[in-house]
Amino acid sequence: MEEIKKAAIEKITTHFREVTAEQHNGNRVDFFIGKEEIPAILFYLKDEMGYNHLSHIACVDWLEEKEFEIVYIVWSYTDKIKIFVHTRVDRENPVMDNVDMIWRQANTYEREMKEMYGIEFTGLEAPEEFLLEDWEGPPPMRRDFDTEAYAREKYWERPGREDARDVRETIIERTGEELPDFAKKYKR
Amino acid sequence: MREKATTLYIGPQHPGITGNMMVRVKVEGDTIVKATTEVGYLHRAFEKLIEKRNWLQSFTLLCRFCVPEPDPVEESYARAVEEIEGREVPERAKYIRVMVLELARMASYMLWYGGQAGSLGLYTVGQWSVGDRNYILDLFEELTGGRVYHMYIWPGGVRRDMPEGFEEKVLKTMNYLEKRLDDYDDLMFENSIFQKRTKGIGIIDKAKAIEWGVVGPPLRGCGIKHDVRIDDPYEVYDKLDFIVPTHEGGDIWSRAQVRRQEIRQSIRIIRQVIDKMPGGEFYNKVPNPQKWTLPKGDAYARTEAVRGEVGMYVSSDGGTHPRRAHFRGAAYVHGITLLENLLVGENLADISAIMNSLGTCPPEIER
Amino acid sequence: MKEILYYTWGAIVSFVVAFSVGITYMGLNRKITARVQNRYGPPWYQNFIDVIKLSSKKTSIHHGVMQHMGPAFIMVTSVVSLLVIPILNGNKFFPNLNFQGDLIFLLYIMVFGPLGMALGAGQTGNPNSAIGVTRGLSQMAGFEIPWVMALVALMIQYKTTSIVDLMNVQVESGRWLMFSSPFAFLAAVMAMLGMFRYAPFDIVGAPQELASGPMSENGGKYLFVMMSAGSVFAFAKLTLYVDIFMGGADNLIILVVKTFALYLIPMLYGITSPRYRTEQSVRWFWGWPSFFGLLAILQAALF
Amino acid sequence: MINDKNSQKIVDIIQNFARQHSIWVLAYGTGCGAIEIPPTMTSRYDAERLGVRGAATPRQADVLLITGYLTTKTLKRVIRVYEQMQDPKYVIGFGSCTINGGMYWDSYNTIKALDRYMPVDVYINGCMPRPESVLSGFAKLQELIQAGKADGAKKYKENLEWYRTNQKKVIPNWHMPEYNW
Repeated sequence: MEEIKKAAIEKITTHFREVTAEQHNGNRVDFFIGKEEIPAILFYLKDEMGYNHLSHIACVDWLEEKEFEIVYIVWSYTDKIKIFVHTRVDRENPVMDNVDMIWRQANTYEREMKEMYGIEFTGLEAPEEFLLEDWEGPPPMRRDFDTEAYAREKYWERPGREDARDVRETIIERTGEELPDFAKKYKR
Repeated sequence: MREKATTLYIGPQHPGITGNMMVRVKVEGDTIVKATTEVGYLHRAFEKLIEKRNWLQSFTLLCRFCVPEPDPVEESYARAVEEIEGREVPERAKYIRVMVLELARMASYMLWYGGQAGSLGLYTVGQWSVGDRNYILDLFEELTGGRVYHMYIWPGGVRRDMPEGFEEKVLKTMNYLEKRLDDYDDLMFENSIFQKRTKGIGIIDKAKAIEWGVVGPPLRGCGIKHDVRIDDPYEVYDKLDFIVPTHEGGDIWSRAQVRRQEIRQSIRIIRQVIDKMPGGEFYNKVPNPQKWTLPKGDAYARTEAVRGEVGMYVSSDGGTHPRRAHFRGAAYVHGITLLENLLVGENLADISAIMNSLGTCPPEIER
Repeated sequence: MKEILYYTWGAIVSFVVAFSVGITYMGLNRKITARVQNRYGPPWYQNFIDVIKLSSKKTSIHHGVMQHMGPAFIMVTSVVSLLVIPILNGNKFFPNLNFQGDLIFLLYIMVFGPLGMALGAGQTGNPNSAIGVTRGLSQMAGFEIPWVMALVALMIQYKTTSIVDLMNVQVESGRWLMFSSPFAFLAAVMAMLGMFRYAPFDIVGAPQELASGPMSENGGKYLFVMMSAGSVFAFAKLTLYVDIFMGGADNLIILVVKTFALYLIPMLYGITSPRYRTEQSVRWFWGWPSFFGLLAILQAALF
Repeated sequence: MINDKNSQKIVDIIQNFARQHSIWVLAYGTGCGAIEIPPTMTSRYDAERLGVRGAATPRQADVLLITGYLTTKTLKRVIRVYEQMQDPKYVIGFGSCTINGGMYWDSYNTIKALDRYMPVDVYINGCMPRPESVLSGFAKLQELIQAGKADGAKKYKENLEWYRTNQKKVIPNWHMPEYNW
């Protein structure tokens, strides 16, 4: 396991210059790389090193650092190692390279990121809408979008749940029963 | 001469669809020439809401990700959190987790029996298996307090210890179900019409399967032996003795065969787990959840569910709330890019059967 | 004048009998299916309640004249074929409109309903209806062949085209036709599986594929008419089989017993079968059933 | 004679009895509650005893079972489906999230109270409601039908303006046929 991880790190660091590697416990290796190199490194991982299963693409919004972090997780069925490829995109002008020619299923992830974070993927061919329909607000998964305020403004809310009480207290108030001893322990 | 193409909307209100989604198909005669999936009818913004909940509160939302089998999602999230924090899980909890996961797998396969047989018009098997599924749900109810949503697996172990005499009840149910499974086989797999309807339909190309991101029973139905439980073993799966069944062909029939054998392997695993169940603690207690913070970092944990690999990417910024929890369901790939590919060239009558054989579960696509 | 009144009265009575027996059979079907599926099931009179409810529903969809005509065509088919088919031996209580050649007439009139339905379903504009109708007509092309072959075999063998004559043959010889021409019976029973449209031949209204096929746009009163027509037609078909192959019936109880025994065949086969695809279904009917039909014709011609 | 008040009463009794004991539920799993529908329909709970049965298309259905939260995208389809159904029709709100939003109280994509957008005859609470509660919900609906109090569709017709305003508030791009029956 350790040798495979070392070999993978060495291969990547010799092939790509602007990359930092990080070892983790277990079967996990992390690489941090600039966003321009993403298609190249993914192609390399898939075609040269046999990491042919795209496990996941995740996006994290680092609002304070004004950046999006995009994580590609690939898995090799032969090496049994998962490789995380991290990259950062500017939050103000998020443009990424489209990778759905490497893995077709990346198309779905990219559609979702485009809708939820507003990240533009160059040359992405997909319908405009994925999960939302006629959405008018800002991309909803951005951290500066306040879902609670939006929901309160858009949807009518049934009164009665403002104080967020324990349901037992409501029942007791209504029926006049005693709170059982074991329940008092958990009283809010 | 080409026939005129008609556009058909399968769903969202359609008895043949596996949940609330839509497949827009263009048909020429009875043959599909183009299929497009449209999802989003179930988007509840779970991942946004999890950012607003603390680490433990998220579990109420997690189990709603995929309704037929909620436990692998909890398991993935719990393991990701444990990996970030470096929290140890007691040995007994690991065994209980495996038991719960396998019970959930069985419950979900029983539902799949109903879906697969029902999609071909064989309602009797569905009625039997969904009725018998109640026995597994009874076990869950006794163990966790909930029939469908359990919120049982959480960081540091499981929420409660097993009740008195629970092992015997599990074994009794397993014995009963093992007998019933033969009945389903007689009616479903031995049936010549069922074979005619499933063999050679919805074939996944073996050479392309891994590249397309096929996982779980559909992948094993192509004859490729990959399972997260043996490739990337979690909990105590490396200490248990079980077979990962495969079947050549890549059609609905081979996927059904894989599932048929896997449910028997689940029974075998549960028996071993109960046999080997160690004593001791079941929960490594977490601090006050309102103040519980995790170190900065991220983790990705994968679990083998009935539909295939489900994973959870969790990112922490060192606070009391998750920075980001992103779920990867098997249907995310199966239900969109793979399904659109598979349906082309198939008969209109087979849409429902193909969807069921892939285990398309819209809530896990949309979350 | 008296005779006309007598015939009218007979027609009404046979319709009422056919309606109630047919609906009861459908209810029993649901009950038996439920018991096979480990359930308690609805009461046997559930379908009566369903029919009353459907008739009490308001209907305010309008897709055009043909949509109204579709269910009417089916009802006409059912009633006319019921009137042609003698219900009891010797026409004692149910005088019906029998004439020489009514077998040939029946062959045509039984196709009339699905064709009318096709026109009606076409006008609703629902693609599911259109596809369902196409499937229904293709399937009909399948099962009509063994069915016609079986009837032709009987016509050749006994040199008659009248149902009453065939019944009389059985009464006189004391031997049911299902024993004296077994291949014709086999072909006809296999064709009956298709006529009843239970699994594996329920491809017309397959819910998982086409919602409910030709009936997709028809709810409430349309469905009421269709359900009633369906049950009357079911009874008419069963009676026809009993008349031709099982020696008819001397009274209603024997008729009910015989028809129910026949009805069990498609029902039990349906409970344990998945559904064929259209082309598989047609191929099935052109296989063994047609072969038996051919044998029946050979038997009739040679012996 | 048929317009006589008493005979109308008898007809009403028969019709209400039939409507009460023959409930066709539209097969539309709008949310996660759909997972408890198969157990309700199969052995042990067997809702068919009560005359509850699935219907494939809205034209044939009597009851629209809203199984859980509704996203705005589904709400549009549900309204369309509801308006396609024929009178008399009933709506059952299933699960806590149809009553007050449940655990999705701060979600940007789900509505919080179903009865603002559609007339609801019976609510079943719980997340998720057990099959027993579903059956008791059907029993309650039967009671209401028998008493002639399940008049959601009538309410909808009378207050169409109000419902439309609410619906259009959450569905921005409204292009649907007029409701005229």
